Amino acid sequence: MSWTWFHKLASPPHAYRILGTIAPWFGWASLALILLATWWGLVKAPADYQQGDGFRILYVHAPSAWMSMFTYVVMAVAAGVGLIWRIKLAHAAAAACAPIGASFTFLALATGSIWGKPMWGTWWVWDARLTSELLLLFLYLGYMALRASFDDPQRADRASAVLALVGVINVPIIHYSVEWWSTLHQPASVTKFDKPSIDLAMLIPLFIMIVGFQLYFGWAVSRRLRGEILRRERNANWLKEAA
Amino acid sequence: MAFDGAVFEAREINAWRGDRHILRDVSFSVRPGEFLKVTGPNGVGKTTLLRVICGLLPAETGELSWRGQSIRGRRDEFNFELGHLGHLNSLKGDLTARENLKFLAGLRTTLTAETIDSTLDRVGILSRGDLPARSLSAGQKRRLALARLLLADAALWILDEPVTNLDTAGIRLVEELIVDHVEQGGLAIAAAHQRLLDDAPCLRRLELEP
Amino acid sequence: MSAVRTPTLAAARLVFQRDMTLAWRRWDEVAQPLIFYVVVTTMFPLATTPDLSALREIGGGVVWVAALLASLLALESLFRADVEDGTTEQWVLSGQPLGYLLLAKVAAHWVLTGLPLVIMSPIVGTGLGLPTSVWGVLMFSLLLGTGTLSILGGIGAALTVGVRRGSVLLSLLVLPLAMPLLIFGSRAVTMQMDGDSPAGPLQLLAAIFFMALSLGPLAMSAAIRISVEN
Amino acid sequence: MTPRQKRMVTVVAIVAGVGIATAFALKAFNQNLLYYYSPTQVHAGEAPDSRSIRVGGLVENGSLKRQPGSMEVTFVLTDYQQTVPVSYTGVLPDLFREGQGVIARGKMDGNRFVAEEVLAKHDENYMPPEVADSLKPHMDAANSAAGAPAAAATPAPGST
Repeated sequence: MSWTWFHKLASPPHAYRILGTIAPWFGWASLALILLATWWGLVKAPADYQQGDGFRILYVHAPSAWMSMFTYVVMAVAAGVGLIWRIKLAHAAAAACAPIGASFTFLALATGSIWGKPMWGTWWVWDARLTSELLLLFLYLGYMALRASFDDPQRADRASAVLALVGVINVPIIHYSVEWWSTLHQPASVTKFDKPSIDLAMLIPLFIMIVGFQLYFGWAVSRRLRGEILRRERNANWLKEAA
Repeated sequence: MAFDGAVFEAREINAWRGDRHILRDVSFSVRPGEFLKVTGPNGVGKTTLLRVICGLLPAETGELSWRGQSIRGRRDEFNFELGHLGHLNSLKGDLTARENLKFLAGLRTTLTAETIDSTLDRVGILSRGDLPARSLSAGQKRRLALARLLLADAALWILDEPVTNLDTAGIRLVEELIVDHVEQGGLAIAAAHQRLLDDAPCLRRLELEP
Repeated sequence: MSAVRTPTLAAARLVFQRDMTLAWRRWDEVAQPLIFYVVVTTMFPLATTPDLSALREIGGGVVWVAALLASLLALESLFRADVEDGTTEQWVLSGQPLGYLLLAKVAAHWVLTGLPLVIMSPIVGTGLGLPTSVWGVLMFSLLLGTGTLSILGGIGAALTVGVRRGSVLLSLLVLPLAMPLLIFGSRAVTMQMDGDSPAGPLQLLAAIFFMALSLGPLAMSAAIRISVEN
Repeated sequence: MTPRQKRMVTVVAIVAGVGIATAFALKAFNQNLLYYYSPTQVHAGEAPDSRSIRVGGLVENGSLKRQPGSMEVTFVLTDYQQTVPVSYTGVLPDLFREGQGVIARGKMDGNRFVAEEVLAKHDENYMPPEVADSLKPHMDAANSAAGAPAAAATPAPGST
């Protein structure tokens, strides 16, 4: 198989141009879907039989929690690609992912905590998901701190890539261990039947919201990546020509 | 000839340090019996070039070959034939001169007490063998580092400013060691500001320009 | 002169021996984490309650937290001196697979810091009201846990060795990764105390240990290669 | 050893290490990692009665009784196979409901379980009240049905 297309795609001017073209599409589509899902979730979807309207925070909490994991995986894959094939664009993409992932994680934590108030009666519980989300936030912060502490961008790229890869092996271990630990403190949910655990009328807006978040991620990464390319290539000829 | 067919070649090396494009299309080759002296003003990339050869810094593009084969994917084999003396002496102050050699040069070749002693004698610090490296003078430390280089038994020497901290006797010693090495069919590449073997028949120059 | 190439295992043994020799000459530095460990565990009864039966509930966790922090304290300097004086540079250039040498270095570090913590743990545990019946599990869990921590910490130390404020950064990188050890380790102790079989968490600790042992050296050597680049 | 062989040895060692790790992990999953006993286990005498244990199950419909004038409540925990009567003095958590899963920590006192602490949790289900109502008869039927699938009461490892 020829890798030429791949390297062409990964060349900074080319990538910069493509990202500039697709970013607005991602942006508008995500805005539309998130607005639709917000209206659907907050107004149209019925209240929950136990939690009433409080459950509606699910529409922000669940997608952001999901995206926080997804972003970490994307980041680690990009870092791995950058490390193995020495592609700078991949490193730049990993760097672009980290703050976005950290924001998703923070959002998931904040909404989880707000949700905890009506649900458990306290702002914070050492619930499995919340705890492993907190540790994920620490991993993101560590990644960004490590990256920031190198002066040389190339060393920063590779050192943080090693950390991202170590982290991606650890994330499942951390996640599992926390879940397991949490069942020792929190009651395990003793499920009754294998019935759909969420009603369809509630599921549709959630699904739309997740797609909207994904598109938002695409938009945010494109924008940040363009910034990264500009920063890294500030002395390159193609930029001077373009300007 | 100890190092038959050992040719080192660098083709179109390009390396960056941060934003600065330091090495631009640097190409050269070294054959057995040759000493390549890399010269040029400060900051021109002499150390960068030597570190790229050692694989301590990545080159952006370019190809290094050893014995006619690219060293890509064969770093460890190449490294074993490569002796490096950098700015740092790589010594532990808490260990004696002998221990320093045992624990560092010993990683490459199996040493005996005799080889260690004869090498210490060669670099003129045999009497300091059991002193902690901390208590050696700067010049003696450099000599100890040279002893490590000798014990590595490498075909290709990479020397970064080898005569720093050395007195005239020390400089003469380095010159002797290099001549001995290349006369046995070895190769040497050194970056140096000072005069170093400037009239020797084995000398070739590589002038780096900013 | 035609020299015999040192076998990799012999080279790794030399690295181990060297660190032992160095530690022997600097034993005061080696003792510091151990003293820290004892002091930290002393703080818990003072801060909470001197009642041994109450302390027993959290004893396993306290011993584990203290061991974790003490190991972390010792990790910060793991590679610093060797990178600064150029020794790691020579390791990279030694022609030996770097991972083995680094693993030997970490093994020496563990013998010097992890093992003393394990040996001290029954004494420290007794002060926290842990019954003698849990000594075995406590020590065994710490044996696996400190071993894993040395490797994980080795990766972190290798990544942060050349950077500003490396020690704080090191904690930020390593502590989240070490959480599973803390959870399983203290859980094993509690289960033993409750009369349950601690086999489950101990096996998970062993699983993590072998995972770290086999993949850790890869990450460590990648990190060290980055650190010697400057 | 040639460098090639050396690399092979390293690769084999890494694969073996990961293999051992996996074996230990699998072994651990087969262990009883759960920390509570089901009513069936309690009946089979697997739970020690000398010390504090945890019992997990569903609160049987219609079993919750409050003692007038005191904080004491009694209810029955079930896993559709066996039941354990539980008594508890104190405030029940908000989400404590009949038909919900709870964990009680305490000691066996003869046939009765005396709880010191009761933990409840919302389940993973989200549905409008009407749907919940329509499901009720179905659940009651299942509650009383003999030989309900044992898997139905299998606890899912901690999920929100």
